[in-house]
Amino acid sequence: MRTLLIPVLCAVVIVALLPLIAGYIVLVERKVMAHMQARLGPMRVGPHGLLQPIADALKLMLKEDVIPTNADRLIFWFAPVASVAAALVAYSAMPIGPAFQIADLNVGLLFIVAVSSLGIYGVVLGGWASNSHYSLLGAMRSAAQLVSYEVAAGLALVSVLLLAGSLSMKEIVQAQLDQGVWFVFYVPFGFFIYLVASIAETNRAPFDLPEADSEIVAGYMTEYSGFRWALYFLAEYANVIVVAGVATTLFFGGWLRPLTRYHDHFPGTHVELLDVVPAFAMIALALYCFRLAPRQPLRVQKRVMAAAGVKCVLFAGILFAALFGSDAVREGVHGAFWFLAKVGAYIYCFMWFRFTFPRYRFDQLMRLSWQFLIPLGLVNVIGVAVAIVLRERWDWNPFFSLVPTTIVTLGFAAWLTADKLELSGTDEDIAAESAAVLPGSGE
Amino acid sequence: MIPVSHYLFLSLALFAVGVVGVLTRRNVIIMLMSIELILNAVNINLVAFSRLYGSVDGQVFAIFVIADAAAEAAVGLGIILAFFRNRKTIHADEMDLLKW
Amino acid sequence: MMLAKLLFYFFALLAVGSAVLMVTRRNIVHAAVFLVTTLLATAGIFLQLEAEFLFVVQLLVYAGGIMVLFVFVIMLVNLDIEMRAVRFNKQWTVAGALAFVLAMQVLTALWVGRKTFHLPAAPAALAERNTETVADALFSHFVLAFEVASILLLVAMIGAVVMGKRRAE
Amino acid sequence: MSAGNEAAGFGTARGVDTTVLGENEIILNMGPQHPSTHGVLRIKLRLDGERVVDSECIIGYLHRGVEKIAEHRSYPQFAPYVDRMDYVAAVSNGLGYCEAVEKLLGAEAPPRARVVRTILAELQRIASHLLWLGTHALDIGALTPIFYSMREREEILKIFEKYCGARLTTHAFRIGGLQYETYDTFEYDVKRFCEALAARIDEYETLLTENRIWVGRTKGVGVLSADDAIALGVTGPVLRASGVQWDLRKAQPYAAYEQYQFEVPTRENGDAYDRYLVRIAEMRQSRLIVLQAVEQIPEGPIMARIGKVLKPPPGEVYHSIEGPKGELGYYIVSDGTIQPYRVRVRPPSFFNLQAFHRMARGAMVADVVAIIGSIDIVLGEVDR
Repeated sequence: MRTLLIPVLCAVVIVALLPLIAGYIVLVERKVMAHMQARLGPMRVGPHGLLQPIADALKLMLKEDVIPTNADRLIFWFAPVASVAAALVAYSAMPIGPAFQIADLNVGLLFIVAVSSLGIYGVVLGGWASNSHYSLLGAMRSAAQLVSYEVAAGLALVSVLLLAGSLSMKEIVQAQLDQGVWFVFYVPFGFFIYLVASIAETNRAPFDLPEADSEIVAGYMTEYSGFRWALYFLAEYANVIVVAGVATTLFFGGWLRPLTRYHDHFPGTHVELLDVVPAFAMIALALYCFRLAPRQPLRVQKRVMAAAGVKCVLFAGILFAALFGSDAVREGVHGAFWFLAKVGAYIYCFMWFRFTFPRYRFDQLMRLSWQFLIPLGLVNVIGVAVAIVLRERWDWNPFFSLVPTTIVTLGFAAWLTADKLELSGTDEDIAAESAAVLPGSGE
Repeated sequence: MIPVSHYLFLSLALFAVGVVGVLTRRNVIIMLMSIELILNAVNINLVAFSRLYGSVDGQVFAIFVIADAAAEAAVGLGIILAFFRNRKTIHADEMDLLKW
Repeated sequence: MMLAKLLFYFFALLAVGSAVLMVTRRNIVHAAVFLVTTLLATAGIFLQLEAEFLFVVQLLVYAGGIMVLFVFVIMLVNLDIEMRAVRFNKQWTVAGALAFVLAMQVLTALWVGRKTFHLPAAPAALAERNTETVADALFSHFVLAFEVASILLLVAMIGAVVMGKRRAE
Repeated sequence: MSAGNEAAGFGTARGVDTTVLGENEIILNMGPQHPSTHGVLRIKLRLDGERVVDSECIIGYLHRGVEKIAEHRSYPQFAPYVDRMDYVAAVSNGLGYCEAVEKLLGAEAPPRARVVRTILAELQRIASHLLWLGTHALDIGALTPIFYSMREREEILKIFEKYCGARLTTHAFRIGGLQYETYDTFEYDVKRFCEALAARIDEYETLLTENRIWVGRTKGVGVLSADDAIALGVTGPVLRASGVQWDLRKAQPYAAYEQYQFEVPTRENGDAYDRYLVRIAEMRQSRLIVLQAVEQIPEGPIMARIGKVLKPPPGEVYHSIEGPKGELGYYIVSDGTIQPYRVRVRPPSFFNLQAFHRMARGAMVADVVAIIGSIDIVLGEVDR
């Protein structure tokens, strides 16, 4: 039973913290969006809106629970739960730092992909159970979209698997440590495909067709309100974190520090120069909070802001103290920091895309996946395979073999975009296209 | 340790339920789903025996079964869709075009 | 070991229970949900048998792929008809008898051979590197079957597209 | 009332047939409560999967009987009501009404008033197009342009506020000229705004014009041929995007437009993308007009001598101006009393909306949203 203790603890921590983290990601998203759009965003609840997620969560929990007439009550109840469950289970194989992982499955990556693909049931069944045309359209769109982009994402993952030679998340990170380079530099196209596909799989703009608010109101969530809606929302953000975590692990070295192989000790200690960066970043953040605190209009807000600063100091202290702990402690704490920092950067990109791009149309979305990403992914996988053979048989330097691969893939991508990806195809094209992928929408 | 026979009993139960489903339901989609259930029961057997004999051959077979199930589902559902378009029904006993 | 046993019986009960529910539900969507539950429970049993790769394939292909297709098609066909229709056809008794006979046969066979079924602990290598061993078998001994399976899938794909496509009006 | 189907020669007089549905067909009721029907438009869509088989616009949810109200108000009393039709372009509405009544009276506003009217009307056109740009982009899923365009629109509204005290329903003009003299820094404010605007329009174009997704979503969507556009009575940017060079500011100059150099931008394809480009080009042209006008505002009186009580001679008059959305016409019948006998408004949105049925045929649900956005309707004007 001792062996079960740590995984169970990890699971409890994740399940307990995730809603809070999701809430604060929403806050960050709103703030980032606001600043990109020349406005302020939430400012009222807490200093700079810092307590907004808590207020929102309370509001959502207290809202009336509406079930539409003629809805399928059982499935209407079950669907959001399925969504959240799928999203949460995916965390069980996610290594947040070398020490913090619930289970190191040797099929970890496939497990995450498989489980997060189950989240589609929540969407499809929810859309169907609502007994509303908007919901049904959203559900249909979602089903077709997720299935299509899973293929593209899978091909992107294969290119990394070839390089790492393992499906275990930990071993993939280890492979990047051993080979001394993050895989994003080896297979930039694999990363590109995964980036696009992961946006599509999490239903985020510009691929947010299943919940396109200006077209089908809110898609599969149209009839949901209150806590059930919050569950969908939680599932969406949990999924965003999952794909960000997968991308981080596969392409950005997981918990590894940038310049992992570069050692630069302080004289007389084993503390490395670069390892001090996280602590100082936290202290800088704390100073920023302290500077803002006196300017808050209310005393409560001043205190919350100061508390945020104190929290940052605390984190800085932990990060700093960990430097002098044992290797396991240091790697655990700093690994978690770097992992979360990379995940945050990835999510920031998601937000950035969301505020910048208009939304694809359904047939364009399908065409992008089937006619661009999937062929590109295939070429990429073949190229990486050839490069690996070159490396293993004739001892080529990986960069020598992978750079031509990337150039070939780039050429292929250029050819695809030039000839095939005319997004505004003729009507017949579009009709044939959608008839092939979506039986409900052809001529 | 759980004896293999328990896996076989489980497999048997699923298989029997699947057979009953195929034979008794009128809805073609549910019949198809029952067939999936039967294939699944077979998979449990294969994996249990694979474990019993310490070889992965059974698991490989199970993978083939799953591939076959995928093919079957795709074609079967295609037929059902085409049939539904023409006849507006998905009931097996109303599929009597050739019976006359 | 207690835990393993508990898990097995839990998954087995879940699988059989939801299979029965699947066959008896009037609403096809409910039936599909119960089938998904059965498939997930089966996946759990695979995991419990230390067939990790198969466990993931079951999740990914069966639950995440095939059943999504089912649900998708169910939504395309009209459900209202089914809600009012008679659920079972007239072969209920025949089918029951047949299934019973079948079950009895298999039970007898099991009873006869009950002594031989003792599950040994899986060889360490098999459990450790399940994916690799499966892959080795798949791409060496079974490579022909593998290729045949891929052609089968290709044919099925083409067939499904042809079938699903509407005739040009 | 089905605006879409009763257009001369197109479609049929029936609405969407909801009784016999093909396989996989559904009836989707879009609106009147829908995020992107720009108010309370209701569209009944007959969908085959995601493809539109038939459509019907159902209007009237914002009907306030504006034309009927006119029959019980004196001429000056009715003027504020017209601001509430196209509420995002109130200045243009007021201009049309004032000029129509002036025509009926046989009076003419003094030159200074006409130049100021031109400036404000063109600013209003820019404001209206800015609002359109933001909402259209929002409909297509671009979240950000609306905040940028609102920022610029705010500048214009501030100029209006400083001029007449109101931002939206301005009631800026009076029959016979202007009520208010321009404020002290009027020229400076307008000039500063126009100088900043050029770079701002470039900014929107950077975000959208060559954006692959934007082009994909608007090019070839909602195509309306020139012949169809003319037959359906479509005017304004929608007409010009179809390749017809028709602009009342050139064709029948009013206010002070004949004094200024400007071009009438047109495009050939008549799709949503061309409408976007036409409106962007129009904003640039409007800016040029404003810059020219503000350079030399003539001195002089701002009101013509028309007397305190307006009693136009019996008769009728039709006067139309080029509003931001197209031809905005007023048909006024006078029976010689202080109240009009009948006022009929020709709102551009109403006629442009007729073309929806034509544009939406064979489109997808997402295109419907893009098409509605590209027509640029204001329901206050459609329903009156």
